[in-house]
Amino acid sequence: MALDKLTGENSTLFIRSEQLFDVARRKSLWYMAFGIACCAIEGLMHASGPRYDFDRMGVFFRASPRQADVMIVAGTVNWKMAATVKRLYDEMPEPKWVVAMGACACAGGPFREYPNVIMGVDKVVPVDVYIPGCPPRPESVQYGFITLMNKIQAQTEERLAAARHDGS
Amino acid sequence: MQQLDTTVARGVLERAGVTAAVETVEGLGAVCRVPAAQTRAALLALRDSDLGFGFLVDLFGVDTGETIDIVYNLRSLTRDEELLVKAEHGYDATLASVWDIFPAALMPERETCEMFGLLLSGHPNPKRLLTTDGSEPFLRKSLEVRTAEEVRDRASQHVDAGALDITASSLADASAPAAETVALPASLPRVPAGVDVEHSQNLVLNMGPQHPSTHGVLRIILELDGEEIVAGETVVGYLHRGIEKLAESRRFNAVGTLMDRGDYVAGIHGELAFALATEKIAGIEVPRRANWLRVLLGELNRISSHIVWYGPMGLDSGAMGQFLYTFRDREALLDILEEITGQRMMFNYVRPGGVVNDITTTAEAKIRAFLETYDVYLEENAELLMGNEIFQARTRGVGIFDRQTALAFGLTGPNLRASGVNWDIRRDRPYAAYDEFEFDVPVAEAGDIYARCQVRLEEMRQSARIVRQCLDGMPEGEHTAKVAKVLRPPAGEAYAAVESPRGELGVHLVTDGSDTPYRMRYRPPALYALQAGEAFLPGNLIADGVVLMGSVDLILGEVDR
Amino acid sequence: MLDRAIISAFVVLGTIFVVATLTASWLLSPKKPSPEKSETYECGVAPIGPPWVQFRAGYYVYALLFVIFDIETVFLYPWALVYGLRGWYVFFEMIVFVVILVAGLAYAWKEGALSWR
Amino acid sequence: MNPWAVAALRFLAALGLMLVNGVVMIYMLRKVLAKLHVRMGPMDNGPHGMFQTVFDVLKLLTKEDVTPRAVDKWLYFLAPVIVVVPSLMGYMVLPFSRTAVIADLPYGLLFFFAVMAVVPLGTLAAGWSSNNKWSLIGAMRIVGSQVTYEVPMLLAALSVVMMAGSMSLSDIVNAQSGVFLGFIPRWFVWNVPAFVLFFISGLIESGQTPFDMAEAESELVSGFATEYSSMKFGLLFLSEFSNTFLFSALLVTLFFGGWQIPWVPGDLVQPIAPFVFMIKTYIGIFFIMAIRGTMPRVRVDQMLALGWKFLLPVSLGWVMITGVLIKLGHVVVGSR
Repeated sequence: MALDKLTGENSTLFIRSEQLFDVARRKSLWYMAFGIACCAIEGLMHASGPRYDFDRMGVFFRASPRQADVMIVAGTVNWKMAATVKRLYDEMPEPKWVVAMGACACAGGPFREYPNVIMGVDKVVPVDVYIPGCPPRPESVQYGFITLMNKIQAQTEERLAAARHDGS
Repeated sequence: MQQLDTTVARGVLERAGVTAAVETVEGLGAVCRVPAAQTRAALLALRDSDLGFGFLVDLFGVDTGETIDIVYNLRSLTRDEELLVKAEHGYDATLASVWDIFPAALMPERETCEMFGLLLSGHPNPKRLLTTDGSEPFLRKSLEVRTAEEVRDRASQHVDAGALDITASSLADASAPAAETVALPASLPRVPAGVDVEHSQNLVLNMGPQHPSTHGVLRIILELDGEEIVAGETVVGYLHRGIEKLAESRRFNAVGTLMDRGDYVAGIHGELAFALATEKIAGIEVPRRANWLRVLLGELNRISSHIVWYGPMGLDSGAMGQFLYTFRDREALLDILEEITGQRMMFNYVRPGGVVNDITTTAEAKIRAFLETYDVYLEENAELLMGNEIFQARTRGVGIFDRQTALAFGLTGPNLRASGVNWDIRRDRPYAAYDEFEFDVPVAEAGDIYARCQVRLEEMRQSARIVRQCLDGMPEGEHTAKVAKVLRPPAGEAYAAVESPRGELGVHLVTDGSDTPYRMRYRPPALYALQAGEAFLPGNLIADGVVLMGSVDLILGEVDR
Repeated sequence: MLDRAIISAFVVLGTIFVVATLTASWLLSPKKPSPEKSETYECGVAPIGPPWVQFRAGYYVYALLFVIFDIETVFLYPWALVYGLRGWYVFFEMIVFVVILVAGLAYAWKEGALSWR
Repeated sequence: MNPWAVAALRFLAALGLMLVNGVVMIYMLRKVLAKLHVRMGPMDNGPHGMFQTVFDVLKLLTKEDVTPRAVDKWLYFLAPVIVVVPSLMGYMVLPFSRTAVIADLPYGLLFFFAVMAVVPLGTLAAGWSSNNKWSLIGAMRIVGSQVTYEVPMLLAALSVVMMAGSMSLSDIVNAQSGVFLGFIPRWFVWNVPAFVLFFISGLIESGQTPFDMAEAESELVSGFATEYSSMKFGLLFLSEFSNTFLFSALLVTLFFGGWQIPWVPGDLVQPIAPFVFMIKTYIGIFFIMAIRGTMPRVRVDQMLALGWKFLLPVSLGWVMITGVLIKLGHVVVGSR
C-alpha cells in the first residue's frame, strides 16, 4: 500500500481505512476455480449449487488467479502438483488467503503413507484455514469461510490494539 | 460368457510359432503364459485369428517377487470369450510396446513401466505417465510405503515447492531394436506421439491443470494453428496418490475406502468391484437381499454420477443452467445415499460379503418421492440442453469415434455404446442381482458427442427404472453374509468387473493368504476414454476440444489413481 | 460549439476518470511484488514458447470482405436520410449499387471464401 | 452558462449513470441468474444482498495491481482507457426525454455506432498486450465478432432510419409516437426482421451468451481479461456492463419508442420520461440476462457463418424490401 508509505504504518488514517476495507474484503471473497480431487465436488460444485449457494455471502468463483482472493486447495497435493499450487498462489494478488479443504490438503489424509503424496499443503503454501473431513460437507466449508472472514477482521483489530498500546 | 477352449488357443499360438502354456484357472478363466520375447507375436496371432481377441481390456503388471508378470487381459466380443496373457519379465527388462496391435495399451504401458521400473521400446510417446523424474518404481514389492512413525512425524517432510522439477522424461530403451509396426485402425487420426514443444512454430498452449473445464487436474498441451488444434497431448498424474499400492497395506474391509476415492463420484461401483473379486477368491456366498441392495445403491449412484457429467457438459458448452438444475437433483439424491450409507460421497458401503447397513423405511419413501420429481426434472433437463439447436450444432458430427476405433482404444460403457457396440456388463456378465432385472441397454450408432449424451441420458432413465423394480421386489433376508472381521482369503487370483457409470471398472486381485491383498489392479475406464479423447483432439477448434474431453466423462481420480 | 465541448469533455474527463481510479487503487492497495508473481499465467505451469507468434485468424477472408461492406453500409446512410423525400429513382439508384455488392458476396460465397479455415 | 462548465456537468451525469448502472446491473445479473438457477444469489450483505456489488468494487479497489513482467506496458495501461471512454461517449446521444439528452447530435445514431466500434479495439489491446495465450485467443475472437456483427447491425438500423427519415435518436423516438388502428403503438418493433437482426447482432456486439466469445469462461479461462487484476479488471468489467446497457437502450430507442408510453400524449410523459426509458431498458437487460442463464455458446466459426451467410444477406434484402414498402405506401408501420 502506498498509503502506509505516505502516512506511516501505524497511523490512525491507515489503520482506520484498513478497517473499512477489511469489511469489503470479508464480504467479497472470490475463490479460484481450482478443484484438485474429490473435495472439489463438495467444496466447489455443491457449494455453488442450489442448496448451499455460497453466492449468498458474496463468495463467488473466478477462473483466473489474478482476480481471486482465496484459493481452496480441495484435494491431495502430490509432488507433481505442488509446483502448480505454489505457482498459482504466487500469481494471486495481495491480499490473499488459502483454505486447506479436507484431510488430504490438511495432512495427507488417507494417502499420507504413499511416498508420492505431500503430507499437507501447508508445506507448499501458507494456509489460513484448515477444514477437516473426508470430504468435508459443504456446511463445513461454509463454516471455514466464516472463520476466514473473522480472521481477516481480527488481523486489523489486533493492529489497531497494538497501535493504541504504542500510542498510550 | 463362454469358456474358452484352451486347445483352440494353443493351436492358434503354435501356428504363430509361440511356445505357450494355456490352462484354465479358477477365478480367471483361460490363462496363457508366453515368453516375454514372443508377446507381440502371440497377441498379434490372437487378435487376427478366428478367435478374434480384438479388445484389450487391461494391461498391468504384477511383481511376483522373482519376476514381473505383465498381464494382457483380452476379450473377444464376437465369441464372447476372455483370455489372460501373461509374460514374465526380469526386473531390468525392456517392455516391447504393443500399441500398434492394441492402441489401448498406449497409456497403461507407460504407467506399468514407470511403476515397475522397466524400460519401454517401440512406443510413440514413451514418457512417464503419472510420476516425475526421480520417482521410485512404487509398485515393486521391495518398496515400502511410509511407516506409521514417518507419518506421525509430519513435520520432518520438507518441500521446496519453488525448486520442484516436474519433467517426466522418456522411459525409452534406446538400445532396443525397433519392432515392425503392424497395421493400425484406418480411422486413427494420427500416431499419438505427443506435442513437440521444442520445435513447434505454432502456438503451444497449456490447458490445465488449473482450468475451468478440464474436470479436475488434467493438463492438455495443445499445439494450435490459430484456433485449430494441430496436436494434443494429455498430461496426467497430478492426482496420482497410489491407490493400488496402498491397497496392498490395507485389510480387505478397508480397501473400499480407497476404491471410493478412485472414482469419487461413483464410489459404490468401485467398492462393488473389489468386493466381488474378494468374494470370488474367498468363496463367500452373498445373500440375495444384499445383492439387491447393491443394485439399488449402484443405480442411485449411477444417476448421481451421470449428473456430474451432464451438468458440467452444459458448462463446457457454455450453458450455465444445466449445472445448477442437475445439482438440485443431486442434492436430493445425496440425501438418500447419506441416509442409507452415512456419507455423501465416500460410502464404504459395499464390503466383501454384503453391504454395511440395511435400507430404512424412511429412505425407501424418500427414494420414491425423489423418483416422482426426478422423472419430470430429467425430461425438462434433457429438453433444455439436448433440444437446444445451438447445442446440437455444437455436438452433432463432432468428435466421432467409429466402432473400430472405439474398440481399439479400449472404450467401455456409454462411450462404447454410443459408437454402436452393444455391450453392457450388467447384461452380458451379470453380477450382483442384475440378471433378475428388466432394463434396456441404450445404443447409438453415430459415435459423436451428441450420441454419447443420448446414451447417458437414456441410461439415467433406465437406472430409475431399475431402482423402481428394486423397491417393488426387494427380497427379505440378511443384508450381509457372516464374514470374519479380519478376512484372510486363500491365495488366489480373480478378476471382477462392474459396469460403472464410466464403463468397465475392473479389479484384478491377487492374494497370498494374508489379511491384505498382494496386488490390486484397478482397471480405470476413464483412462482408456482419455486416450481416445486425446487421439481425436487434432482437427477440432478449441471450443470443440473442450466439449470432446468433457463428453468422454473423465474423473481424474480414476485416471491417476 | 456545445456539442464539440461535450465531446472534448468526454474524451478528456473520461481519461482523467480512468487514471484517477487507477491512482486511487494504487494508493490504497498493498504491494508485495515478487518475480514469481509477475510470471505469465498459463493454468499454473510455466508457459511454453511466446504467445506473440504469427496467429492465424480463421476469419481472415471475412475481414477483407468486412471492410468493403462496412464502407458500403456507411454510404447507404445518407441515402436513407433522403429516401422518403425523393421519388422512385433513388430506389433504383441504390438497387444498382447494392446488387453489385450482393453479386460480389455471392461470388465470394461460391468460391468458398465464407468458410473458417 | 459557459459551455465548458455545461459539458463538464453533463459528463459527470453520464459518468454517474454509468457507475450506478454498473453496480446495479452486476447485482441484477447475480440475482437474475440465481433466480433462474433455483438459487438465492447474494443475500447476506445488505437487505437481499443489495450492497454486494459495492463491497466487490471496494475490494477490487484495494487489491494489489499485478503487472506481469511480459506485458506490453503502454497498451496494457491504455486498454482500460480505450474501453471506458467510448463506452461513456455512448451515453451522450441517448434521449432520456425530449430535453434530457446530453448532446442531441443530428447524426446521433452514426456517432453512437462510431464510438461503440472503438470498444473492441480496447479489448483487443487488452488481450494482445497481456502477452498471455488465453488473452490472445480472446482478443482475436473479439475482432472476429466485430467482423460479424457490425454490417448487419448497421443495416438493421438503416431500415429504421429509412422509416424515420433521420439519424437523430430524438427524431427516431418522435417518429414512433402515436398509435395506428386505434390501439397498436406506432413502434418500429413491428419492423420485425430489422428488430430480430438488430437483436442478434447486438448480442454479438455486447459479447453476451450465446456469443460470449471473448470471455468464454469454460474455454478461455477469463479470455482477454485473464491477466488483469484489481481495478483495471474492474474497469474492463464496468465497460462490458455499460455496453450491455447501451445496447439495450439503443434497442429501446430504435424499436420500442424510447421514453414514450403508448396511448399517452408525449407532453404528459415528459416528467417521468427518463424513468420510462430506464424501465424499458432494464426490461431489455433482463431478457439478455435470461438468455445468458440458459443458452449454450456457439462456436466461433459458427458465429461467423451465421453473420455472413444469414444476417448479412437477410439484412441487405430487408433494406431493399423496406424501401419498396415505403415507396408503395403499403407501409404497415410509421413512415412520415
